[in-house]
Amino acid sequence: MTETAAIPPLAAASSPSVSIRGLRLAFGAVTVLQDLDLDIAEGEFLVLLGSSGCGKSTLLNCIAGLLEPTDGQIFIKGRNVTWLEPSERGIGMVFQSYALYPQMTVRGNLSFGLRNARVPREEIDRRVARAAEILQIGPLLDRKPGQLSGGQRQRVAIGRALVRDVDVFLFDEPLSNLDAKLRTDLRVELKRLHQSLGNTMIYVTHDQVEAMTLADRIAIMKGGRIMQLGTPDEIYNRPANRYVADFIGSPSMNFLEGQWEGGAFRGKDILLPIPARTGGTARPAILGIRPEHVMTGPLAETAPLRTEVIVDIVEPMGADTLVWGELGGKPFRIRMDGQARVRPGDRLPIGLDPARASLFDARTEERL
Amino acid sequence: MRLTASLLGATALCAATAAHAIDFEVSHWWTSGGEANAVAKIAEAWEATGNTWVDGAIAGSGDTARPIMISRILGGDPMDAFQFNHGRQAEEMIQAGLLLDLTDVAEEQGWRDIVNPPSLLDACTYEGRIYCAPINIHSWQWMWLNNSVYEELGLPVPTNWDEFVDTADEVRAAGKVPLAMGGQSWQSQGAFSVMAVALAGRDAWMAVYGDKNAEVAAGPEFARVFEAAAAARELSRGSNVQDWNQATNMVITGEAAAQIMGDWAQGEFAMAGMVAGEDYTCLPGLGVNALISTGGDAFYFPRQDDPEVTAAQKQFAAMLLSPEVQVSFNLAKGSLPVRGDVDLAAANDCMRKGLEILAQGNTIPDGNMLLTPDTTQQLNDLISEFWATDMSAADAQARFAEIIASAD
Amino acid sequence: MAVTDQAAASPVRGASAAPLRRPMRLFRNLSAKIATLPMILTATVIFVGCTGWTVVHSFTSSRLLPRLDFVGLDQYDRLWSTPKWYVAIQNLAVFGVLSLIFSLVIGFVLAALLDRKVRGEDVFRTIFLYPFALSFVVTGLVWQWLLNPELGIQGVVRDLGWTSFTFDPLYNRDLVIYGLLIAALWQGTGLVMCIMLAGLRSVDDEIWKAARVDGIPTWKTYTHVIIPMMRPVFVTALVLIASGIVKVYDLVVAMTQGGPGGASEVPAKYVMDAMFGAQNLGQGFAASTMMLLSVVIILIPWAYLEFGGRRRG
Amino acid sequence: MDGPRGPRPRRILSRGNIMLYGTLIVVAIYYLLPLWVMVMTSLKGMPEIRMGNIFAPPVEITFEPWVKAWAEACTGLNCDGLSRGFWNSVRILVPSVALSIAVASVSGYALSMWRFRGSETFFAILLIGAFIPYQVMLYPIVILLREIGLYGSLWGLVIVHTIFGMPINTLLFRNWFAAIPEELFKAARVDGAGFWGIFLRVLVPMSLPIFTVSAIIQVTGIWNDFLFGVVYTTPANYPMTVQLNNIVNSVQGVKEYNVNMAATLLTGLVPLIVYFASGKLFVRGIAAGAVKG
Repeated sequence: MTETAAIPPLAAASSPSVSIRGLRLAFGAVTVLQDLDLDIAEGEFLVLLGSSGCGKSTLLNCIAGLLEPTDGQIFIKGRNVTWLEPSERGIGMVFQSYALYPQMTVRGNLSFGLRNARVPREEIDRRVARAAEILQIGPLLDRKPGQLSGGQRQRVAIGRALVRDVDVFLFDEPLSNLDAKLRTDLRVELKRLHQSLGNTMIYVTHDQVEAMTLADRIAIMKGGRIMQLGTPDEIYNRPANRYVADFIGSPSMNFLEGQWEGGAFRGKDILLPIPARTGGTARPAILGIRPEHVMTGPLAETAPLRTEVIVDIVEPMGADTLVWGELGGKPFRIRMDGQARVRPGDRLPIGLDPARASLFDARTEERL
Repeated sequence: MRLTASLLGATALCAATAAHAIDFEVSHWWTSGGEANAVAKIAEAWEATGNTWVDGAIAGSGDTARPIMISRILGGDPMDAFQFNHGRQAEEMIQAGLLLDLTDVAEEQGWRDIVNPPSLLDACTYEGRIYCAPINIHSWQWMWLNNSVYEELGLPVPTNWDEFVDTADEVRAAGKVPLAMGGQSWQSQGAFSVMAVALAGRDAWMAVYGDKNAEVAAGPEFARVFEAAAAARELSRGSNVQDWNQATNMVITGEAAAQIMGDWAQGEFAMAGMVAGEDYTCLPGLGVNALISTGGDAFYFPRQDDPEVTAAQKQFAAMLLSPEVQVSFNLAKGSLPVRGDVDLAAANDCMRKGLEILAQGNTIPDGNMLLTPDTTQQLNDLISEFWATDMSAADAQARFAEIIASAD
Repeated sequence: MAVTDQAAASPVRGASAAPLRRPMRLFRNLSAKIATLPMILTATVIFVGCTGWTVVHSFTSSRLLPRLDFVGLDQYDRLWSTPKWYVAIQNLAVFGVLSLIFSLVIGFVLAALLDRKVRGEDVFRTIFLYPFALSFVVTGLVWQWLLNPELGIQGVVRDLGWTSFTFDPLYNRDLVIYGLLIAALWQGTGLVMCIMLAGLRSVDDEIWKAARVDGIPTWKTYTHVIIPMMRPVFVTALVLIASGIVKVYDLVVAMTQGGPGGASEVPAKYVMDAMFGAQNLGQGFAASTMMLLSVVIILIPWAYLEFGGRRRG
Repeated sequence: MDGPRGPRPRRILSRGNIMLYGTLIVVAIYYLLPLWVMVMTSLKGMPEIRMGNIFAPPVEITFEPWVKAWAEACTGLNCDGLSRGFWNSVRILVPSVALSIAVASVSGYALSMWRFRGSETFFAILLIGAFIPYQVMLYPIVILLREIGLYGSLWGLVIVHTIFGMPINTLLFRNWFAAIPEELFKAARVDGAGFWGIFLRVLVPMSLPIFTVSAIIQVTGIWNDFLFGVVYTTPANYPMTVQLNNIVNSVQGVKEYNVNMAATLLTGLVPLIVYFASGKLFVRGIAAGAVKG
């Protein structure tokens, strides 16, 4: 009993806001979350990123208390909340479909949680007014959700979490139902909100742009496991495995198959010396290079490795141009400057920088 | 003298309980015009004693009323009295001790001596105790004919079944239905039974219905009955009605010439202002065998804990057999009184015929006393199917014999 | 000790301190369990309990009153040697199949017609639906009268001069079941139509656009695209119609009382006749057990498919 | 029949339109015919009914059948027509509808949002129960009601109506609530609403259509009930249908079709009014209650 109640032993320098220990969730024979451990620091913005079905929303629901884990524990502010009701956990949650109560006014929506907690009337009014001011929804307070636009609805949904004055904000793909322009605007607002409030926020998304722009740290999930937990920079530049490397970045990373031995990667048509991060023997390996890290033009001349790509398709995108070619018998993508003039059939000289490449074990797919 | 004594007894009972007037709920299915009129006579007499009559009438014959009555009794909130065809229907409730024992009332009132025929009281008796109060005698064995139909055709009104069959073609030719028959199964079965008594004779009928003798049921006497019934079903083609009194109404209005129906049909003729012997003719035993069955209605009393209610129930039972009620009720209902010592001065032609037959002792028990409801239901199903289809007389007889063989 | 320390040390916001172990399974969702108690009691005590009571008593010789003197399978022997029972199940089969087909077809066609942006849709819909507000007794009464040979449709047509016209299903043994069907459809198709209409409305408009672009004829769009998409709607309609069919009793009693000559007997009426007419409860219970058995055989696989595998979340 | 759905310029008298409206009108006549006959017959005198065409409007309009059906027709000894049972029916109807809807809606809510081990099994039993002829359960329920001391009381009848209305109404509510976005339910939980809070403050206010459907089904069923009304109560509480049955089934000489029809219409009036008044809500409710599953 005392064991389960103890403060998590992994406590870092600053005590974590949310701690997850050995979390497992199974529906019958299907395991959705497997033995997760995660610490989220006070005031941190953590993004759970992954494709659909990876367990990210499930994890969020477990933290919220909407799903009861099969095993393991969850601590919020050092308190074991594993079997507490969602409302007792000090969390606020924002949903993809906004989940506003259609028959209540905006004011009613914002104050519902407070009324349930029997907060005094004046206090409710004060907090609603404050949230409305922060989110600039003051004029909408007496409307019904049906009369609001998508962006306004999502603000109200955020406001609903805001008024409750919680420790942790949970976001379940809050921007997915909005159109692209609005999504960008609200993203910025969310970031600003986080900066001004300083609350811990856990944010689920499948959109890597959102993840990269918002997160202090990103947890990339797959099959109920966390594949990598790190800052956006780490995730982007030092993916822990091939899955993460492939998942992050658009267009996604180029992969070349080959052999790693003696401090160099040897693939078809290429040989790239790479400083060994791990010792060990020679083994089959995969070299990953992001399209934007491929050097072209004059820069290519200076690169440690130079080769050529035959251009297949050119996709001009304004700011940059995406070139599809072939290297070592595999499709190879290169992101070039928007002004680049390339035509299909061209032989394009390129350069590769081992410092910006990632190397993975072909068998385990882990980073070498 | 005895009459006076019993009257005094009844009055004494009245006096004893009048102080505590109670709401007395009576369930019955007497809802047609003549029936309601008759039941009103009982209610009047009852309310005259200072008690209140709560009417629990449910239309739609016993099949609708029965689940209600049994549910009420099973549910422990019974009515105070309910109408049942006396016979074997209530046996089980008596066995289960759900019904009030009326033996003391019966002895005090001398029912054993006044009820005629005594078989009526036998039907109320179970292991020597009396559980119901018979109220009237109904007999099935009647054929009703509209005189004007025959007068219009210039024919004499038939005096027996054979004459009726002989003239049927002419009736049909005049666009009228010779024999009215409602669609409910009990009607065709009843008519069949009437024909059986009349055509096969008392002994054969008793052998089949009383002794459940399947050989007789398959024998030549009943073969004749089935042949006659086959003929009768042809005569009834075109009577597209369901209820018995709609069929009676066809006779009253002259749409049909005749109907085989129990004496309760008389109430309908009376309500229509027709006079027996002048406007319509009745032939007991189809004019062949002047026998009548002595079925009838009786009241049963669910056992209740409240002694006041029990007293009222006994008071009610006594009242039912009082001469006044017997006369007024039976005149309205068209049935015969259960006691032979009352004077039905107002009785009409048909009732007199019935009383005469009764006095001569030419009676047979009612089918309900001899057969279980289960067997009756099977017979109903068979005869109504026979009546509505072209089933051959021989096939029908074979199935009839089977049912009789398995009857208990 | 740890409990109180923990609770004191942490900034508890909620009313209660954190429970430190998994709550007992029985007490999870306690409110939900308490709230569903009436349903659970109905399901167990009434539907299972009373049905069990009935099944048990079907092996007894109960007559007027339920009694526990067992007679084995006697009641079933008797049941399966009674011609009326065969007529009843045969009628139910014919009536059931026909009314299922006609209800679904008519209901769907009416819904499809109304779904074509008809002017006065509300009026039509109300007209088709109103009979559902009337009981079977009333329905039976009205149609009994409309089908009365002298006063009803037949009589009227004959009065118009077509003297050989015959339409008297209620007095014809071979047609009586269709007479019942006419009335039953009149009463019940409105609801089916309503359900179908709701189903059609839930179909995405883009499906229609796609079908139009692909040049698929309207009827084919219905048969190949729309109807398969409406599976849950058909299931609901099916359950509603089927449960009505099995229980059909009032209508028969009101219209024909099983006649002419037992030609329109149905199992539910057989049960009622046995229980209350013949005062043979055991026989009635045996017949109802057979009815129940067939329902269960049909429904259990469906219920399993429908509710067994799925889970929310 | 040709031409796809959707707004498209169509000539008013196109072949398709004629067939469409023609079919609808013919079918509408089939549905209206009985009502027409009922109304017309109830306004005729008996002689006219005997002579005339049942479809023809009355030559001489009389309201006597209505008066008789309402205030004069006899049930046994009580000759006060349907009026006798009307208020009884209302007294049975109101608590029965209220309780059955309350129970069914809560059950449907729990089944769709708070599933627990076995809840689906109970529901499946309930649905199978919908197929059991209720005559079968007549006696066992009598015994049950006796044991809990409610036999013969109004509340006993209310419970019986609640029980037999439960399968279909629970199904409807369950489907309706299942169609409500789960996130709304989650949001309410995060907002601290419990089982009842979510139900009463979030779901009920947005569920008017399904409550309408359920109310209509229950009003119709309970108002039209005859069997339970007589089996589980005493004459003091007999509903209006008992009088209707008595008027319709006890023939006083001739069948008074006009009185029968007037009585029928009078009895059907309450459910009919509820129908007409509910309008589109019914279809909307049916849509959500039936389409999802």
